[in-house]
Amino acid sequence: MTALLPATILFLPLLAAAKILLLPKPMKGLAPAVSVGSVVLTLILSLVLWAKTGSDSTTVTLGSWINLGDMLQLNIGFKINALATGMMLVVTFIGTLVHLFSLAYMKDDDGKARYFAGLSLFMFSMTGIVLADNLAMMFIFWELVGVSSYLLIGHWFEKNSAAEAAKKAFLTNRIGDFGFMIGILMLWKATGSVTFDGIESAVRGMTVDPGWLTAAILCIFCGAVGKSAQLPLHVWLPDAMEGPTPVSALIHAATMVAAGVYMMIRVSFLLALPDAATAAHVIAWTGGLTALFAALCATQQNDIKKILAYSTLSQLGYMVMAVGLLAKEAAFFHLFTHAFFKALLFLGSGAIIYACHHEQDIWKMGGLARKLPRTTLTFLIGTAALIAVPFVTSGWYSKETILHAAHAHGGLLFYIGAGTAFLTAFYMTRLCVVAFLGTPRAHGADHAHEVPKIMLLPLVILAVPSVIGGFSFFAGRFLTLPPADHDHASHVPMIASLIALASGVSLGWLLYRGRDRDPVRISLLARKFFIDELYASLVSWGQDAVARIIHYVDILIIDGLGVRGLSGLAAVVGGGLRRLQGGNLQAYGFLFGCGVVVLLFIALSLH
Amino acid sequence: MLLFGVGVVVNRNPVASALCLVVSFVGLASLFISLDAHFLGIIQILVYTGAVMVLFLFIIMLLDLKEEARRALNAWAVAGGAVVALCLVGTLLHVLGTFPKGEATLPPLVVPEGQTYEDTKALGTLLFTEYVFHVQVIGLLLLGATVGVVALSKKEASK
Amino acid sequence: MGTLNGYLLVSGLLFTIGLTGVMVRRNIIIIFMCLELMLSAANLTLVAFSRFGLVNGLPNHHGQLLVFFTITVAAAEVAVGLAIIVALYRAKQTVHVEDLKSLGG
Amino acid sequence: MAEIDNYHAVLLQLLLVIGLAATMLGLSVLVGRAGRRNAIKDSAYECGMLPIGDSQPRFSVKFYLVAMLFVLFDIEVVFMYPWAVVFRDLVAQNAMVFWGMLSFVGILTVAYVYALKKGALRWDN
Amino acid sequence: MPAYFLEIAIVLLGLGLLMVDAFATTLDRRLLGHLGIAGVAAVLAGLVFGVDSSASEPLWGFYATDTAALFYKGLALVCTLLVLVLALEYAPVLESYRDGRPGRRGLGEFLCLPLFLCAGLMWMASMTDLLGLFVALETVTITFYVVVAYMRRNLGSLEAGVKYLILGALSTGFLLYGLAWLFGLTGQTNLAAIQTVLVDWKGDTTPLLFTMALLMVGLSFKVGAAPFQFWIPDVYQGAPTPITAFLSVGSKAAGFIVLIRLLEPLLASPIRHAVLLMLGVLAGATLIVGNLAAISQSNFKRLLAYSSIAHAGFLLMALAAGQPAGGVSPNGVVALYLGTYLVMTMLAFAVLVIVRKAGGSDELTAFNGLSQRSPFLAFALVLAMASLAGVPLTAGFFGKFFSLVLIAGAGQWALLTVAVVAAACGFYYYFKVIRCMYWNDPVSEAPPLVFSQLTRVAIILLCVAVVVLGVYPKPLTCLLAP
Repeated sequence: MTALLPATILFLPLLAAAKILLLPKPMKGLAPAVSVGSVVLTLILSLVLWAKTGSDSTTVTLGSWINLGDMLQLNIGFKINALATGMMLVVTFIGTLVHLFSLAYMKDDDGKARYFAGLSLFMFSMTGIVLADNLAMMFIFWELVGVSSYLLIGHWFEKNSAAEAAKKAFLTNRIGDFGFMIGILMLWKATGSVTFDGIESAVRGMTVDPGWLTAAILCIFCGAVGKSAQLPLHVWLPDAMEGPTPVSALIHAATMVAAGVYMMIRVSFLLALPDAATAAHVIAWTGGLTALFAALCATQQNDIKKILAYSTLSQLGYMVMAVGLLAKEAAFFHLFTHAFFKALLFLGSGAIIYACHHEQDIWKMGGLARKLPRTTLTFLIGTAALIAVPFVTSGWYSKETILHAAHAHGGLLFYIGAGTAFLTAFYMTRLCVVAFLGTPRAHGADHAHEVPKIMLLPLVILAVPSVIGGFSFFAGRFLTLPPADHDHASHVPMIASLIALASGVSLGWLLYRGRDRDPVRISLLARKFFIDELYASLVSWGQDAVARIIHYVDILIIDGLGVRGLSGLAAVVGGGLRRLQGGNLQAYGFLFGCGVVVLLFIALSLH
Repeated sequence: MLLFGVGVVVNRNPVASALCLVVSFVGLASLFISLDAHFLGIIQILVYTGAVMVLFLFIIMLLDLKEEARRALNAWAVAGGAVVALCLVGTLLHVLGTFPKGEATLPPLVVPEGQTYEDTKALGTLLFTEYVFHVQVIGLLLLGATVGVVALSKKEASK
Repeated sequence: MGTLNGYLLVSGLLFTIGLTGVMVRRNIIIIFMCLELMLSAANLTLVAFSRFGLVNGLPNHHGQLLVFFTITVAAAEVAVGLAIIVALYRAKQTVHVEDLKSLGG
Repeated sequence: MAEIDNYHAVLLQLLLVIGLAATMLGLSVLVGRAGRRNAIKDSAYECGMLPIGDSQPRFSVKFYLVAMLFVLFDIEVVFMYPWAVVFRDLVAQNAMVFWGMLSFVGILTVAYVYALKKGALRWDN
Repeated sequence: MPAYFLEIAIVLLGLGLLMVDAFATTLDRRLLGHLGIAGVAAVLAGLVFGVDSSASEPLWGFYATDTAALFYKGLALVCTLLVLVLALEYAPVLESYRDGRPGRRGLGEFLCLPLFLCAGLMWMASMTDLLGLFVALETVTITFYVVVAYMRRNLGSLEAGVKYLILGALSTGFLLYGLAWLFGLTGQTNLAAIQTVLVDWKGDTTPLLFTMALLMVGLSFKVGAAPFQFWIPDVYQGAPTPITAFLSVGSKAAGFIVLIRLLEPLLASPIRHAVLLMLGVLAGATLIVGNLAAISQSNFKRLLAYSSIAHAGFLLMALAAGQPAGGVSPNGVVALYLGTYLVMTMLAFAVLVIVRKAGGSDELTAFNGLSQRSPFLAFALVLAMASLAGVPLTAGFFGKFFSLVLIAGAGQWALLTVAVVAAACGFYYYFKVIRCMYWNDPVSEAPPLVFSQLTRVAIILLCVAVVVLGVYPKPLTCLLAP
């Protein structure tokens, strides 16, 4: 296979973005068409790529990229295997639907061209992450998705909260990316390569110092923590919901946030090394704790998008946990199904918000089942998949595989997973009961009407894989399913999740049926464990501390030296450079002369 | 000549400084001529004394610059300048001391039989064969300077 | 005085005198004159070297041409420089370096 | 015969000029010693009006503008001396002498035309 | 097409525009700028596609057409192109500091002079004899005196002009004195011939060292290296902003090509180690001065001036390494560095011109809340600042990275330490600008930022270049090979 096909897939969206940006003002109306056209084409090409690849794993190169002599020779290359093609399909499929949905959702927006350019840029960078055959290239696209996500979150930058959220997302991600970069450099140092294949063959062939390896893996994992919003860098994702809802669906639910998981799966051969057991443990626990923590937070949110955002965090936690448990197939399986139903839920919520005249508070909705029957139906399908209704939904199958892995691994993680499943069932029931049942509690919900067909279409389309996505006849075509180990499989996970589901749903139903106000108030959860506040005070404390240190240094140097009678010296140290540059030409001339003398003396002393 | 050079620096009256510089340049020209660079000597006088220094004097007189006489010299600057100057002279002497070729006395010119040494001709030949390109660059330099002088000085008609 | 070092010494001293003037004087026009003195001193060095380094018994004309170019360049520099100085004088009524304080810090 | 002979007249004149200038300067210092200025002498006599502001009128631009342009075009002429000396001998073997000077003068003509059009050489106004 | 046609074309273009300016009294001067831009772009295309560098001129021993020469010619052309774009954008400010009828305030000359500067810079890139180097260098310097002082009703501009004039002439004096000694010691004016003489230099090296120091003084001034950097902040601040941009990129690049060409024979001589050590000292001093003094600046132009000093430090450091390391050569790194430096500095100056035009100030406070006034410009400036700071994935990263690689390869650990600390300081003061734009609120009733479509295209292209060169440095890394 040549590199032509993947290169086309990669650069098509970039071309679209460039084209949109370069469109003259009066033709900006064409922007959506260009963008949608490119994404549809990319989807078709991805299907072709998937069909051609099958179960092969190849690496193709487009050309030389960086050539630093002996230090580093790097190509623009694509590593194409079932994992990559499967991910490509997810990205382009959901991307296409989100583009379609956006056509209606952003119809009246002034910055439409900018929005679609951002979407195309995102598609380009995400494709890059998926196809890249080396960490350096992946890192670049990693940064680019960060930029496009920043641009899209801050799309309504006139709104202060949107601008702040964009900034927060950007900065938080930089922290993770910094770790990622260090990790790449450490791996490069250890193995002399940054391509996946190169690193793999290198670690197979030699032993890397265990401490170094663990540190490198954890640094790389930092990148995933930032991008997939794991504890403790999760704070940006809920705020990122300030962006347009289709963006939340595409970027902050289905694809980009999953990039962290995808990247960890790409390098999972490292985790499988015996020396990396500690790192794997840390990763699994990070995922598990995030899952539990986010689910807890979700139970007390009132903003429909925030609930879904925390649910996304929680599901990502599952995936990361699976990666840490060396169950990469399970992780990717869940990524695959989650993408569909979470996109469905987000687009559904978008439709609801649109219908309710941009109302996001679930307590101001109510009775929507009668007003928007079709939307409600699709949303319920998504909910069913998320809470893993047994046998008929995709979420059931994928979550089962993760719980199996956790159970097989033993220990506390399994219980954390099961508890999270219970919480998931509970908060989703709460959401549905409050929003869809009862009577409209606000003007917006009262005048809600069914959304236009172009918005409904993606919902209906997404509902299909949300249901069948987990069946092996479907999923098995696109990805490697976890080995079904029926003989030894314990029934414990299944029973546990059934109990969790039943108890969660019934508890939610009992608590919230017919309520107008939230009967439970746990401010710890509603305020998300005060982590935002903690960070805010940490940052300001840090600034204070730096200021104080500088202050003490000032005192130490200026006063300390002054006391010792060296104030003249201190003055020279402090203001010297500035004083020299006083603007006096004569002084400059004099200093020039001094410089000449110094230079001459140095030169002649080198004799 | 050196004395007049010093005169440029120490004279408080700009006109006197400029006149010292004129004399200094004339002395320089005579040194050129003593080194058999007749053409350069003449050019030195024509351009420097004839044009450049006239311009200087012209400007000095137009601007009526006698102000510095009323201002005290900066003692620090003088002292510092003197130190730097001494250091430079010391360095120079040291360098010249290590330069054995410098002890050579003026070697006689070897002019082929039946010809005279005409340096203008030799320079002209070189200038318009090997260095004709450089002449164009100088031309551009003069053009830039002309444009600059006009643009910086000419008051545009404000009608 | 007849030796190469003699000429070099004279030119070096002249150069230093010019430099000292630049450092010590505060009238921009005089500073500018001192700069011309420095350029001329460098010219003397060139002429001396070209006369003492004979090529086929004749002075090295390449060096003399550099002097020629330098003289022309210096004259152009004077014209432009005085234009700037006069423009400054017309705007600020001063040619003293310590009055130039609007930039710095 | 050394070429210096061509310049004898110039040198002689130069010496004369310098001598004359030096004599006059020296004489003026010697003779004028009695009339040295001081602050009291410089001030207005008795009830005369105290001078206000600069005694010199604001000078006009055109004087020094022309002077500067003169310097620049003077340099151009300097290039013509050696050219005139060697032109006849060289042009036969190397036409570059001709074209080089032509383009040099061409560039300078542009400068001249520019200055002319900008009115830098006009005395009225 | 031989390479010297390019300069001829540029000169003819400049002459033509000057004549148009002189004769067409009613023409809108902006048209001149557009013609100039088109012409320079055409010449640039000629350089990229049409130059036959193998067409050598046997008579011309002084005119090099090697890769380096062509690269620096291209740099000068790109720089001129952008300066003309900026000059058009800056025209209202310029005209407010000149007198005369509107439209007749010297804008025409201001658009022609960069072309002459460009020709001079291109010649500097090719000259390999002392006379040629000196003449081309002076053409550029004298023309720069004019354009720096161009706003003659602005005291800052005049003052900058005078300072540049005096200090520039001073450095010219030293350079010429050094050239005189170089000529005297070798009896040659052609650099290649000088090199052959110096390679078997037998006698005492003291005069050679003396010569080297004098040359270093003159050239340090041109490239803005400490301790001869004093003119830079003042002149940058006072000069018209497009000219500041030209100085900081074009003039510096030309200074470096001259430095490289003059150093080549000296590096082949017995005083090689002294030359390298001297470069190292200069680089260290420059890095320290540039970065430390920048920290307390509150004027954006002065900040960029110190940044330019700091970058000169990194460039000198690359040269001070003296030998290739890790497959990259010092001269190649300097070329690459200057190429990326052009892009990011021009980007910063482009934003500055627009902000200056709207707000009437170069202070950092004029950038307060730029993210709200114009997210586009704020984003562009973030890219520029990140790149100047040397953040990975921006154009500025590779230059710094390779300089450090070189100096580490040469084993000069002291200099390496200074450079790393300096780079860290750099992060701080570049970040200060970003903080102004994103965290501070704009001044109330801040005037709207208007700029032409041409400038917008230029800024977009520069942004793209910053990112693309940061990600895909191939177009420039081909220069690196030793």
